[in-house]
Amino acid sequence: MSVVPPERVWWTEKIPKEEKTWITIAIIWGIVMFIMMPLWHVVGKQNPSTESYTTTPAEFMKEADAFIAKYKVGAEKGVAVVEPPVGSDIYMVAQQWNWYPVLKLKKGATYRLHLSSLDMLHGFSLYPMSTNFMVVPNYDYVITITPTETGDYHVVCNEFCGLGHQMMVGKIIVE
Amino acid sequence: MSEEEKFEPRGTLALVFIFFTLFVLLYILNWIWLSGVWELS
Amino acid sequence: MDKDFRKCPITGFKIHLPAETLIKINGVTAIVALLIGGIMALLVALTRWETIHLLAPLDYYMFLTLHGWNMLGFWIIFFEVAILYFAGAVMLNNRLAAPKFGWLAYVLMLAGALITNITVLTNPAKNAIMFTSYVPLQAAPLYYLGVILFAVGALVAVLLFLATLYIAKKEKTYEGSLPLVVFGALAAAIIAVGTLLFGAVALAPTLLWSLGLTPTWDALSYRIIFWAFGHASQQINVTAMIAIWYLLAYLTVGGTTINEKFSRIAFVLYILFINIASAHHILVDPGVTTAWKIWNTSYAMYAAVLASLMHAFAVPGAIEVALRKKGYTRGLFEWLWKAPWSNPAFSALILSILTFGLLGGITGVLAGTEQLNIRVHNTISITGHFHGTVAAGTTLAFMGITYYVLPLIFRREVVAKTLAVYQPWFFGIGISMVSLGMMAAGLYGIPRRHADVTGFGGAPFAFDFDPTGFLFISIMGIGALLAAIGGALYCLIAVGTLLKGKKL
Amino acid sequence: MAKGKEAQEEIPAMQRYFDNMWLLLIVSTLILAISYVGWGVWEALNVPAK
Repeated sequence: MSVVPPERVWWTEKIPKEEKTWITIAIIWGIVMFIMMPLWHVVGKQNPSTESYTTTPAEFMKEADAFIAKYKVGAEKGVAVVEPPVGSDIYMVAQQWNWYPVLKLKKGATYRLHLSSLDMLHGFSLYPMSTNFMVVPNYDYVITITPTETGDYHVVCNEFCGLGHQMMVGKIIVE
Repeated sequence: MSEEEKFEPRGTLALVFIFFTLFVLLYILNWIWLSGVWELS
Repeated sequence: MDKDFRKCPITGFKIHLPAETLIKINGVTAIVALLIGGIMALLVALTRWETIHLLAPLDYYMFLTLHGWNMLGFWIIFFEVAILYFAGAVMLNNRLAAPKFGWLAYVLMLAGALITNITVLTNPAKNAIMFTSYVPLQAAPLYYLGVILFAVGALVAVLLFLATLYIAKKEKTYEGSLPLVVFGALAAAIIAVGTLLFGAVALAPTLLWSLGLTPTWDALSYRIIFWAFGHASQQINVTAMIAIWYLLAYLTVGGTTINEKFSRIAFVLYILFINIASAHHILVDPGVTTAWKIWNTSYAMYAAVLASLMHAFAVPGAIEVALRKKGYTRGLFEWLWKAPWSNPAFSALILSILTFGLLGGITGVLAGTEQLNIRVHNTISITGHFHGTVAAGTTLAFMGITYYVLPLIFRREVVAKTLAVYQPWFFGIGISMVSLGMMAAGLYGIPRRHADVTGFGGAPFAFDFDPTGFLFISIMGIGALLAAIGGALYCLIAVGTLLKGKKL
Repeated sequence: MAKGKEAQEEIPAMQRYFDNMWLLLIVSTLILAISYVGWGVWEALNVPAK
């Protein structure tokens, strides 16, 4: 019984066949799920990046501002629109409570996206197909991205970052 | 059916198999959904 | 018999009276926390339900912060402390090692809970920084003090439980191994020790920092250490819930595990591997390697998932075998149809198993897979996942056991028995809709912890989410109303029984 | 409940480990401290500069 001590020696009890069947299936399933993760790094095309560097808000802002000055093609609603060359390093800055600049990318081209925050933790959430990364101050997170569809994308902040959190929306345009 | 078999948890085994099937289906479905996002590495 | 003890006329347990008083006071405090957290839950849910959108952002963030603390912290942990004292003292016919420390723990926890609630309510603009309290967001020192007092109090209670087990063995109040339910409670307590230790490591420096004594510290390291507390504390809930499953299977139908070894191995797998799964929170962060992520989030190759799957067999199996022995042997499922569904503790148990496994368990493993996490991290799907595990699974199990605690410990006959039959169904179905609605809405990118997903507070790049997402959000809203009815019924029945129930 | 024959049987080593709550406590806390917290924080603190 579950509420009184078991028999003196319970380790040698035989496990019945239903339980053995179940435990075998469960172990195999666990191994399959475990293998899927490294396997996807080899065969899959959607893996979280582990390329990151230490930085500071001032340093990151300087790099991002240089990037914006170099490739700026216009402005939308007061935010710089930037069209970087294919294959280049691109920057998106998170700060209370906006994302900048607006990025203009080419479908099928690969970029190295640098993400960092100038103040709090923020969450990079790309809409509409929900792709999410954490944006951590003092870390430059480099994600190699290849947009696969054209259209207007939005970037929502999905980590609580203070009382204006809900106002934090950015934009990426893919042509 | 023998006297002993009557008391075996065969119903539970059936229930956990249904649960397991659902688990595997959702697992596969999630990988398919994942393939729809931008290429990332 | 010693004057400090009474013999329970129903179960035959020797009950230590100082332990009984502590069980009562912790249990009642838990239910008060559930009531407060529940009112906040309703306010939060009615805000996220976009058709109503009740609260302004500041109020929403304030109530969301406190909903988190009152439910995940205060309701669950006060109740678990009561369970630990019950398992360590009553179930072993033992005395509580040092009731004075039980009172110390209680006072610390209560003070912590009150301070946290008051600091957030009086100055939400400063202190509504969410359950996670991520640095560099900074609250006032009192906020961190409240949280730390609560965690230290809980740690004292856990150590008191371990001391109680120690004297039970020394004074030979039982022979051989611990009863399975007590072993489950021990597993929860062991998981709690590591959890609470790292809670202190994460939050004590934040207190110093908010006092201005130390500079800010690394946001990523805080996240890693915080989740050794934040997610591992939910593993305490899982383990305590499963111990309660075994207890309820016994109390409701006389079920007992088919194999002691099988169930105990599953508990030991939890003890060893479940806590490292906290890495689920760091899957899409910079700074950590793939190897660390895969090893830890797989709970060391899914050893802890294996444990859950084993319990998911052992508990229903125990119920089935017990009912088959009562003569319900026809076909595969006669035992299930003829089970004692009119007993609210039984329906709560079954609903707890179903919701925990189907809603919380599966989605937890999915969202916790390295690559799959990219799609759901910090979306409302995650909120849906833990409303399946802790809000549905753990809460239902605790509600179920309440229907036995009231007559056996408080010695009052449960009032409004007909209402009680429906109570778990209202709550169970309601919270399942909340969980499913959130999980589906999250797949459309709708974020968690967001005060305005339709207007974005007038932000320049405001846009519209896919309306299908909002359809699922409405399902969450309707579910929240049903769950609120179930939760209110539970509080009413419990309080009504304490005040008006016939003395036994 | 022990049967006569089992009463003399020696308790298997694994059962004794399972009954030793201090051993379980130490191993559990160590695994969390090393595999998750230690390894993770070490990696976070050793992120290279650009």
